[in-house]
Amino acid sequence: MSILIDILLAIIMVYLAIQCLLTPRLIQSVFLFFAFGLGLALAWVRLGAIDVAITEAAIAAGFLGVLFLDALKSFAPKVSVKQDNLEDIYKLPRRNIKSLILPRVILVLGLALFLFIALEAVWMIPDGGGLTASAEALLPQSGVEHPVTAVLLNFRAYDTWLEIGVILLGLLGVFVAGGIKLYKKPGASKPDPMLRQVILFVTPVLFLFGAFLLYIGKTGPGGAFQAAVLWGAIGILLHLGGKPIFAMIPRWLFHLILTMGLGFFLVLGFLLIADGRTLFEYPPAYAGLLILIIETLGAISIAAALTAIYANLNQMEEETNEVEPTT
Amino acid sequence: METYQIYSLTSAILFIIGIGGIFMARHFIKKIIATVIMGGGVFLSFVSFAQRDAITFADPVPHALVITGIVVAVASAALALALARRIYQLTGEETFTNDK
Amino acid sequence: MIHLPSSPFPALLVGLPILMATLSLFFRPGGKAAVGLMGSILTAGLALIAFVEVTQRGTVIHILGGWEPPLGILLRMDSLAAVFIGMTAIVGVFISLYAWGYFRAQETSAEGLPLFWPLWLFLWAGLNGLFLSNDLFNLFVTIEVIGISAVSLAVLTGKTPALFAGLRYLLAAITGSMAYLFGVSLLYGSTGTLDLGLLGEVLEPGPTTSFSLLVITLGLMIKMAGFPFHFWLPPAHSSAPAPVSALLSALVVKGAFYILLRLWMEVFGVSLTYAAGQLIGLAGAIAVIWGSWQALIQTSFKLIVAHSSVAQLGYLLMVFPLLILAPGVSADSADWLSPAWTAGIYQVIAHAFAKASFFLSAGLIIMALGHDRIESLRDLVGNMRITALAIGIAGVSLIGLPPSGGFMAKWMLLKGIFLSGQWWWAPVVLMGSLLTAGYVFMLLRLAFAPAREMNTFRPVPKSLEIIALMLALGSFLIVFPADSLIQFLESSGVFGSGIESIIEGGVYGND
Amino acid sequence: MMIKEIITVILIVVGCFFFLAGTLGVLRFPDLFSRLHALTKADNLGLGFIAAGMAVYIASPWAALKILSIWVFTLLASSTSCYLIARFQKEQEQPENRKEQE
Repeated sequence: MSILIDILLAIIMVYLAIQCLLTPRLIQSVFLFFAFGLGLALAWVRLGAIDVAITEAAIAAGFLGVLFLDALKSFAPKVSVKQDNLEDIYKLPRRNIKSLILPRVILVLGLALFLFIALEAVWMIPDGGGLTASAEALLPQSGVEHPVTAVLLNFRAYDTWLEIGVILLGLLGVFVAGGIKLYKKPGASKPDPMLRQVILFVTPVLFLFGAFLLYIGKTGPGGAFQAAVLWGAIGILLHLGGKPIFAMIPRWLFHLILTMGLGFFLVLGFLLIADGRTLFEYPPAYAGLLILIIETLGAISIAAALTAIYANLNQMEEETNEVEPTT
Repeated sequence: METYQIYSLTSAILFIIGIGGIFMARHFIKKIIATVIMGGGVFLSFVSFAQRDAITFADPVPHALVITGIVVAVASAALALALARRIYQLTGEETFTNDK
Repeated sequence: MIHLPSSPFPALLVGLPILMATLSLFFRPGGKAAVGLMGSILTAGLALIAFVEVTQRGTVIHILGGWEPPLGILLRMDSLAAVFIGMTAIVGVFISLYAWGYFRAQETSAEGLPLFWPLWLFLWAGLNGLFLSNDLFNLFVTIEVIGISAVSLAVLTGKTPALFAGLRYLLAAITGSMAYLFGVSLLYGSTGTLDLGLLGEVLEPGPTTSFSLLVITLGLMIKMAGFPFHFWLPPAHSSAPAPVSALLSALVVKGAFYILLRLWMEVFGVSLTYAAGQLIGLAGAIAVIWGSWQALIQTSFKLIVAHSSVAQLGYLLMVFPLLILAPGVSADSADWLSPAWTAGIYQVIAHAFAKASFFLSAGLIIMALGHDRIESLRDLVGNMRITALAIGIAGVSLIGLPPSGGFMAKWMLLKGIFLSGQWWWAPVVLMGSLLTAGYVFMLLRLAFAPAREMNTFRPVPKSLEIIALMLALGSFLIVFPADSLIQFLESSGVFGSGIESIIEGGVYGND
Repeated sequence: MMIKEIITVILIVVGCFFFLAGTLGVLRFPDLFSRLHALTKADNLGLGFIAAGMAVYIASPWAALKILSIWVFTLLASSTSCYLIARFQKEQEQPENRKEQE
């Protein structure tokens, strides 16, 4: 019975993935992407990866989905006008479409062959045994009780540190691509009163829930990344509600918030090296506390970076397109 | 057939769908979505092996790797989206129509 | 279990550039450049100290967090990593000095331009991290750091062609790293370890291993623009600002080559086949011929140089077939293996110096002329003597004329080719050199030709010209320590004595 | 024990019915407003029934509180977004009216 659920879920995911790429309308594509993300999150739950499920739902389906949705604002109108005419969407004269058929057939056949080998490779995989036993043996020394948090912030803290750096890099890249636009002109758009009230109510709840997720990460599913997305959601909501928080604080403070997760992690690592240890080798007595501090600062930094990425993308077109004042 | 095998086979299928999408989809946004689907397939294979290797709990290492990987993939996708929107804003192009 | 000396340098080599990068964010544009330049010089100094440490103490390691593999991550600085880090340091510091002057001399200031410094320091940290990494997943994170910072740098000008090229580059990079990661997942699933050393010991041949080899190789070939995945390279490299083009061409693509070399030699030894080697060699051979031919027919200087990169990277791919002898052919391993892979390393270093010099010169020409169409290069010698000299010297190294670094690389490659009995690669090497000579001499002929009309060369800073010249000279100077460098490379024990002994002995010096 | 499970099953079946009705409404109703109506009202009711069923099944006050908060926040989110979508649509449909108001 339960295996039927898994098979059904697998079929749904494959269908959604294919449909998401084949549908001619961009808006359908984006919404199917949301559905695909949620299907994937369900698959993580079925596989017992609750941490991954929360991360997937929050960052991959949630945050990235919001970015895609926001992109529709600029892309979708044009596509929807032309949707009834396939050739216009592809922007190619008919003979070009015909000349594309042969390479496509070859590509599809190649992919089918590739799929066959991939399936064989996955099916025939020897059982390597994984690292569950060694993680379990060393868990008491890690300072936390939840194995995934122990791996993320202690056993493989180096990867996690670099990853916080990658998010910061992503933001820098977005700055390079779109110009640094954190500042939404105040009064440019007046948010709806009801939206403002809801934001006012939801913000503290989101904050508390984020803090809960962060704290619970020590013993169960949850942790810095999941908390960061919730806190990032606060920033995004405030941005939408006409209160862009980074426009209200000085630039140096923004940079401090942005870099403190990465910076504290690194400075701590350097201090540990100066103490004769290796990078990120916490003294066992303080490991739990240090991990909590790193997680908190890291979550705030990631939340700030996510907010800034959204704010920047959201205002991508504002140089040319004047925002219409809504009353 | 074990539960993990359903998902590891699905992971290979999603991986191939993603690759196909990157090459065959024309619109920037769809290409970016295809990369995310491809990533989803890769992460699914990690987690399916983690479930296979469970003792008292599922193997935490792949879980941690996948969390890291998802965040990294989202950062790259966000950058790609920024580039695509900037291109659209400057030129009105939404596909790689010619060699630019 | 692990008997190698520990050292803090590997961790510092990754940490310091990131520390300086985050610090530089706090400053205004002028300050960013100052902090960035200081960070580059500090990192280069640290890299050289670490290099010296490795020459004296041998391979050093840094066990991150004190957790030994397979659960933890280990940074390993052996002689191969030390050589790559040293190369990055020398080329990187010259390019940093050039960038300092170059961005100051720019009239238009795009908003993102000062972000060059934090992005470049992140890129440097990613490269150092990649060379030091000994963990499959950590390698993925470092190539993502490199990929995202490289794409951001490539679109720094914010102009439309750069954005198109950047998006193409980014999509190719994501595809490549995801393919790589799928292979990593299968390897982890079938062995339960991510550590390169342990993996090489426990990996067994089978369909899963072969498929991981396939996807990892394909993914990394996309990343290093190996034929037929080279499509993203020429537009991305030619539309970036000059210092960035130099970084991308000289350093970034070498990262993927480094991983590929390490994995083929250390991990996949058991499942490599003769045919796999020949296939990747064929891709390299086509890249050499096709890239050189394309370079010959381009009309803009930067596009010539970018297509030349495709060709020069093809030589790197031609190293791989030489690592695997045909079935039934036997050769004394010390004889053929050493010239084959040291040729690859020499090609990497010589190309890094020469290509960096080329791109920096291209930046100066654009600065002087406002564009880089080659017909305007007439009378370059009369107007920009030092730049013309730099182009000439770097060009000689690219062609592979003695006594340049490029000559060393090609000579050793030919030696490896004949010792391994795979003579059919030799004509490709010679043909590539001939075509390279074609476009280099075409450039030089124009540079010496008398001006047809009045070309207006705006004056450019002499110091920048000298930097380009020094890099070009560097591609010659690397010949002199060749013997000791090769000896040093072989001392790592990773490649020196053939694939079999690696599998038997492991890489940590344990039994 | 049996009674608890029977109540759970009944509540979840009722919840599924409302979900089905809501989905049918989204697919079949002619315009955006009636679709929104179907989506937010019927689906939230369906979710409420399913949440109630789950709460009965788990039968722990702490879990029940968590499930209740899930429902409350979903209600909040869907009603807000329903309102915003409807308002946006209304503004799109009557640009002339809006100009007159200004």
